[in-house]
Amino acid sequence: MSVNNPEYDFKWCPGCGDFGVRRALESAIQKRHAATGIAVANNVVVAGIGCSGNMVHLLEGDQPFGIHGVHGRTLPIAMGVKMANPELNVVVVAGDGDFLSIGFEHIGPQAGRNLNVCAVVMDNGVYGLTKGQSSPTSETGMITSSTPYGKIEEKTNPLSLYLTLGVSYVASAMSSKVKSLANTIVEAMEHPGFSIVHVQSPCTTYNDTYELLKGSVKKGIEPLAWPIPEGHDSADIKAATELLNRGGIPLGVLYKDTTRPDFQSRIDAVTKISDSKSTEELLASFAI
Amino acid sequence: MSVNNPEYDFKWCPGCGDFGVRRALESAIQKRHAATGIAVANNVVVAGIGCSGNMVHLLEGDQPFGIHGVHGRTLPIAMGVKMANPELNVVVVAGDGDFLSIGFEHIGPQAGRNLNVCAVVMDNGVYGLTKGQSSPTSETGMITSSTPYGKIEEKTNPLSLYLTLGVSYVASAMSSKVKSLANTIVEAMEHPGFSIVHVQSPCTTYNDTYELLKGSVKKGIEPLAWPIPEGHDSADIKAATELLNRGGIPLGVLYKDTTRPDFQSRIDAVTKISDSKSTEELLASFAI
Amino acid sequence: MDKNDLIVRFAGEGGQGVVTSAEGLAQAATQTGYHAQTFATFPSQILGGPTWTQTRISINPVLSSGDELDVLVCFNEQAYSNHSGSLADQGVIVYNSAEFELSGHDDAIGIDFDALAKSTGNTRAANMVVIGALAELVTMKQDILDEFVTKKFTRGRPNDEEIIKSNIKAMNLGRNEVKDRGISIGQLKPPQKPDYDQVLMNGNVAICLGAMHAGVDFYAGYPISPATSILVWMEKNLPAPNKFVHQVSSEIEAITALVGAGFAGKKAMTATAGPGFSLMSEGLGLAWMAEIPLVVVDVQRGGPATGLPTKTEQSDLISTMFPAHGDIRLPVIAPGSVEECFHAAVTAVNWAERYQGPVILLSEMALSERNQNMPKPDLSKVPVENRIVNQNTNEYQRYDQLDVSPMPIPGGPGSYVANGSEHDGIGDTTHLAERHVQMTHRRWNKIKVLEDGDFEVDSIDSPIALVPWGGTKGPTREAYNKLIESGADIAWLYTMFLNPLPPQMIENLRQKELVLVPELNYQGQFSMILRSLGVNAISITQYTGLPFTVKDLIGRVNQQIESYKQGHLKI
Amino acid sequence: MDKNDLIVRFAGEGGQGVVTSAEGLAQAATQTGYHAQTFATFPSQILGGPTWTQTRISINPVLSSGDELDVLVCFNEQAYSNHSGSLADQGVIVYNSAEFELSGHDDAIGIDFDALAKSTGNTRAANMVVIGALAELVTMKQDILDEFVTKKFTRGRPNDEEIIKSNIKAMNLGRNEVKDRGISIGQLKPPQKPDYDQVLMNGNVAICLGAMHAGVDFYAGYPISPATSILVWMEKNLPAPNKFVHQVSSEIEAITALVGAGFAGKKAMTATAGPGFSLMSEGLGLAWMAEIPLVVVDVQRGGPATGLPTKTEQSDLISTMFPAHGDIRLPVIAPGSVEECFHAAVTAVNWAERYQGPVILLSEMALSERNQNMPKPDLSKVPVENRIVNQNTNEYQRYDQLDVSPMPIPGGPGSYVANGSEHDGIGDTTHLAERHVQMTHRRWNKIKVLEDGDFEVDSIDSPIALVPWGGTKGPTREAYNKLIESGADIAWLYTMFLNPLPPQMIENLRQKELVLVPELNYQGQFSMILRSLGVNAISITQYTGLPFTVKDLIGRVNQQIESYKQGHLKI
Ligand SMILES: Cc1ncc(C[n+]2csc(CCOP(=O)(O)OP(=O)(O)O)c2C)c(N)n1
Ligand SMILES: Cc1ncc(C[n+]2csc(CCOP(=O)(O)OP(=O)(O)O)c2C)c(N)n1
Ligand code: SF4
Ligand code: SF4
Ligand SMILES: [Mg+2]
Ligand SMILES: [Mg+2]
Repeated sequence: MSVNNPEYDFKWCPGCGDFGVRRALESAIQKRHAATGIAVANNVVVAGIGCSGNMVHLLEGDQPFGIHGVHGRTLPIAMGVKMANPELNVVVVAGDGDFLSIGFEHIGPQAGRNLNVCAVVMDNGVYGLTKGQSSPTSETGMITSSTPYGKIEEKTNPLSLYLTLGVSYVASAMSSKVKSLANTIVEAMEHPGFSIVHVQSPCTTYNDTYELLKGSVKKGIEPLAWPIPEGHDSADIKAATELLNRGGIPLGVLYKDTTRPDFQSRIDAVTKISDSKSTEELLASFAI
Repeated sequence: MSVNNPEYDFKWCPGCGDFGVRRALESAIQKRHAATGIAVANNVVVAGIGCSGNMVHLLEGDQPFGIHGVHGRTLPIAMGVKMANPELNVVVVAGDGDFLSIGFEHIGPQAGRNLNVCAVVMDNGVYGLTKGQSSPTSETGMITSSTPYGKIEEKTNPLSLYLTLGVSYVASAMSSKVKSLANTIVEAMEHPGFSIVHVQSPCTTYNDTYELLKGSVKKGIEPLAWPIPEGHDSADIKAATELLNRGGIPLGVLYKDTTRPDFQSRIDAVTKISDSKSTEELLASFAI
Repeated sequence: MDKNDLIVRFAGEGGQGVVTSAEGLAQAATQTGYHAQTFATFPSQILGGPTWTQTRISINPVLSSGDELDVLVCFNEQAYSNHSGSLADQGVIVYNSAEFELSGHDDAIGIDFDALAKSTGNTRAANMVVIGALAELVTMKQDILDEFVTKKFTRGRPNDEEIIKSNIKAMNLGRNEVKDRGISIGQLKPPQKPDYDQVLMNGNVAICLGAMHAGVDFYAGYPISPATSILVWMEKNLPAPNKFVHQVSSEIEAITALVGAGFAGKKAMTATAGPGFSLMSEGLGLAWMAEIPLVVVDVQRGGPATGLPTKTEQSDLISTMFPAHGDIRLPVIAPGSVEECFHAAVTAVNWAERYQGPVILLSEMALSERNQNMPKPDLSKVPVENRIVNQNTNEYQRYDQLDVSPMPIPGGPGSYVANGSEHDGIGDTTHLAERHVQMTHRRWNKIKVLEDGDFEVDSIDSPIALVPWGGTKGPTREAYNKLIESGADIAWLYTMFLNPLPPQMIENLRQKELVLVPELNYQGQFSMILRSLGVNAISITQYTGLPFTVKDLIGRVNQQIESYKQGHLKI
Repeated sequence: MDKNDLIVRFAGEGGQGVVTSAEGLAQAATQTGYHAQTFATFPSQILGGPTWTQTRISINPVLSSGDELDVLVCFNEQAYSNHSGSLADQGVIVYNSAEFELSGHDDAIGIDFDALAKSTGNTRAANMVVIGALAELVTMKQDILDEFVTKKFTRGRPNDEEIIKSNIKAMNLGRNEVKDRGISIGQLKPPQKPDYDQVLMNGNVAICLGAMHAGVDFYAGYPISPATSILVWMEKNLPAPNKFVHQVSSEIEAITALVGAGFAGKKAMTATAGPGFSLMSEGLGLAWMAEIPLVVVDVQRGGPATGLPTKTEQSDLISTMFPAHGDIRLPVIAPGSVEECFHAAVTAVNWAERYQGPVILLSEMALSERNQNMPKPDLSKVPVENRIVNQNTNEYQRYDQLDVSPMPIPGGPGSYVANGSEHDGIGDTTHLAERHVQMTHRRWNKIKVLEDGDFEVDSIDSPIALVPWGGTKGPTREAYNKLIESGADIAWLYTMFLNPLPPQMIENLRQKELVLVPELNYQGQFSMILRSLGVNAISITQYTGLPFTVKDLIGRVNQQIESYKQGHLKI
């Protein structure tokens, strides 16, 4: 909404990876609208706090609903929205700090419930908005303002975590490949359960990894990112794990399980067998 | 301390698994004392909130220090204690709810740091102290007071989570096998890094799983628990993962990695290369 | 001697039937036309452990559980040694003679509860033996008790009649034991049967029923004493199409899920106690800032920190009213009886919808487990409110007005960003000074629509007022009645609407020379708030984990008034 | 015309040298003997974005950044349109003529900062061009500036001399541009060089230095504006043997790690802002209950919720003093200047050690980024306290006394359980009424050892007092001085010790007819607390995200006094 809004004064830095994610998300929402005819106002974007979360204010065109909450709590907020109204398409946008540091505790429970929302995680390996501290996905040894002598912890591997936690759709993507990212987001939104699209979205100001990810023939740098081969069976969790063991950043859909019921179906199953008494009846049971 | 303390009025129910864990922990602390001569007061027991956490008040004999904090925060409290004084032996005692539900977020960061504390998790698949609600390790479908129509989420698999999160020592145990549990705890305490001893400690009041775990020839129940074969290479994470894929509850040391530096070593490495200026020098750098 | 009420304490081990006997007496009494109230305490261990429950029945509405015991029912010897000190001078002991023998005690009646029950062929009728004995002690007629038993056990099963018979028999066996000893403590005046329907329930159930009536259709919670029973009740009774209830993994997950649900159009609620409430701090600040309706029930227990999970206290007032950083002051409703618990829950949901923001329902341990009779609410007469929903087009400025404005619901028109950062009309983040000023005014204006709470007044012209809050209302009112009877000149003001306080009540209070606030905390939290509002308030505090006794209150009120009159009381 | 001070605002885009120029001027001024203060605001985007910094230099200690500008330095055109309205009547504009042209403005001096710097062979000397121009505008002598440049760039490197020369040249080029235009705004009085050493730093650095001096040896934190620079500074400077500093994964991890460290004998500290503070609620309650020394710095920003991360506010007072459920009221120290930031940090750590519990250091955005000169503290004269450590045997009852008692340290004698549930002497959980009463008294007694804070007083006999707190001290004192000059009869009382307040100060305040409290929040949080203590206090509030201007304050104080005298002011 920001383009015509002089009051909104945040801007991504030139070259920031989040620009690409924005275009992909806009396009995914449009595609969904075009394919299903469902109004854009039926989408809810749940944003984390970070450069990445500011996405919710920067989407152009027809506006979805948005909720810009507190740091690290996108998933439970999204659960509230989705379980309030299962008709809504709920998309989380968050950074690696928001999602994997302060918000880490919320991934497991949603995976266990198979909450039908799609989380787009913008991983830049750094805290952008607070100006360059280390994040769970910063490389060990990385010098940042908060690790002047190098980061000492081991780096988190988000993709293998998602798999172990039981996330039922796990994709890995690059912010610069807008088209393919858009398609992945569409697929993830359609997935009947909890989906995470983990995007490499470099921070040009504090952790510019474009060259590392894409490689450089000139400088003799092998690209870190590599496409998942066509033949990969995304229903096979072992195959997915093995892809991860190869190192680097595999790009594509790692894992997809459509056999597990989503949260709403689980809730519906309870509703079916539960005693549904009216307040009046319940009250009457305390009559003397 | 409770035996001679009329003011302390909590008691475990008859048959509660936590009795066995207590005996094992007492014995482990004594063994360590006997082997090293280090005073019992050099041990700190960091307790969660739950029937299990009440352990800290129920240990008999020579008393270690204890800290009985708030629900779910044993690990960061333990980090504070250990990093304050690396000489201390720090043991966490917590329940499955405390450690894996509200406290889940704290496991990953400590694994990434390889904090040198030993966590003894008493898993009874239920919230005991609050009288029988479902926990992350309750079986799907289980009827509890908070899941009158059956628990709908998938069950957490703590052991595979510990492995993926990078915990450097992972053991699985039974509260009724006191001797072997004591030995495991001693080994875990000696492990130079983050160790978790995950104990099946049945709640006889709300979730009595003794028979399921041990089996019953009479009733034709196959035991869920099975010993890890002698030949298992605990340095091999793949082998550990494969053990878990066999189902049931493997008992023994699943995984042990002594190659990674512990947190204190990582901190020491920074101390070595850092500018260590006195306050006076630092102050002087702002002189005008 | 004719008695207005009967105060009985049942004491023993968890599991011995302490609670069922106490609640049975309350049920029997209510059904026969008496008023009743129980007060329960809990052992800290799971199985067994010393416990007691007190039942008071009366021809008048019961305001407190009563200071001195007419009868102490001991299920074991420890109960005798722990509780005999609370017996009134004329008090009588009834004890389980299968457990121990009490010699050298004139007014002690040993009965083998279980053996007598067994002799009727109904081993579960031990509590009826006890009730029969108690009835005989106060010469209560058996026919009304027969009626109670008949009603209670007419459940349309083949063996109903048999069970009714054995229970009545058990009662009579109990009576006989007392008759044989020739002991009586006077005649309990016969009750006036009310001409309206009654219900008997505890405070937590009343909250659940109120919430359901008000339309709560989203509940997420995490177990914690003494709020767990609300989660458990909701899990059992709320599930239905388009209604959601779920035990989540922490209080942080609960409060933020509520924010999402309230945003998306639901009436969302959770219940917790102090430690869980403290974890909701950040989420509540978000709900206030982003203007999301939701209700948090805090059933107070002893604090701070993990504190005293099984004891009662009123020490969360300041932290629930000011739960988070920044300028924030949440609406707080603190019921003073089980009946008020029901209405407080309805109003809390209504308020949340009306002003579009978070509302606190501040209950307490002593209310949560207290069974109390009350007129059965006529639900058709208890109004339910719904938020104003935006019907405007997409250009709608959700936050622009200086007052409550229609709320867009996702899926409907008026898409905006519900934002926890300072924002403009459509919810985009902004740092402009004028906007922060405007939005601050908007947030504080909105609460004014809640200034319609009612309050009780008596003897309004007196310069000194007694102003309790929450569960302290009952014992304070009982003390007040006695003070007035003895000729004291004191005003009574009471409301369950602690924020915003009814403006007229503040006006009244400001005119008092002295306002005495009995409350169960150390700091005197409500009087601090009243003083900050310009009221000459001072607290009468207690922090033992137990409710006030009426006797103590009378003494301390008199003492405070005395020192005030002598100029010793410094506010 | 002789001037006492010079107020300059530098405005432009982030990255154009706005901050370095402003801080350069402050440094130069301080070194030449003036007093200086800067005030910075931040763009909300990471790179670029409109920003400005203001520097005020004076022959007297600088109390506020100043209302009206003597000079506005515009680095781009937008800066001109945004800020020219703040110029004093006689104010002058200096602008970057490489960026835009300002026509039709008599008192505007266009200079190509970068081109002139480049012509000296030192492209980094653009800020010296600006400072030179400013010096000329107020006829500041060049020799003192030469001295400043020489001192600043004498760093023992081979090219020192060259750099010194180019910088001095750049200054003179700036001077010449002003001379050529013949514009002056009067002569700035020559400074009195102090006979003591001085330092110039911002509030966050002062807190770090104070904490280090006090012996903080455990720091865990999570980034958040405007407290991040404390984490960054500590990460750089604290590491040393037996000292621990680490960025953790959340504020919950930070506060609970502090609890563990404080328990184990460390002086533990963290720094955060409102949203992080709200997450520390439960952990702070634990520290209070288990009696663990630790310090939490809250650098306030605009609230509630995520609020206004780059704006200043004083709206966390109530929530930091009463951060959690239960009876709790934490010690709070709120410094009013950079110098006080240093001393507040030392005292916060000392207090935590002395009473063995959590202490809040309440700073604010406006202090955190403000550079201010101050006498260099003589560390040998700033006392450092350490907790009393238990030396007793194992039988020691850690919690039994009704006062602060020696604390056992793990590894040493006196093992006990530090317990967040109510507990007995050795820390075992208990529910006994008498223990809860005893321990409550113990906890509240302990704070009394902190009642030694000092406070400032002026014109103590006046019935009306002006009582600011925190960063509002400076502008209020400036306003006060002017009010007194103009003959007003007003008392001044000020302390940075907000809880416990110095008892004598409360006494004094209680005797006032009217206490006016300027503060940057909506509710008037400090005056609420004062009223709860029996003081007739009322607030003068502002909630724009900006500090008070002196002019506004004078107007509003006069207005309040006027309406009070006319009987219109209701407290
Ligand atoms: C409770 C809380 N703690 C800290 C912050 C400060 N904060 C804002 S954004 C952020 C981290 C941003 O990193 P990330 O999530 O990776 O997003 P990015 O800016 O890199 O896109 C932090 C720590 C906050 N707003 N709330
Ligand atoms: C913040 C907070 N939430 C909830 C509680 C209530 N509570 C106490 S123990 C407990 C769960 C206990 O389960 P578990 O950790 O499995 O331990 P167990 O009793 O089964 O050994 C809960 C929810 C609390 N004390 N604090
Ligand atoms: S700081 Fe990094 S993540 Fe943030 S906007 Fe700039 S480039 Fe993007
Ligand atoms: S409730 Fe369960 S876990 Fe708790 S003491 Fe009893 S048996 Fe043990
Ligand atoms: Mg990031
Ligand atoms: Mg458990």
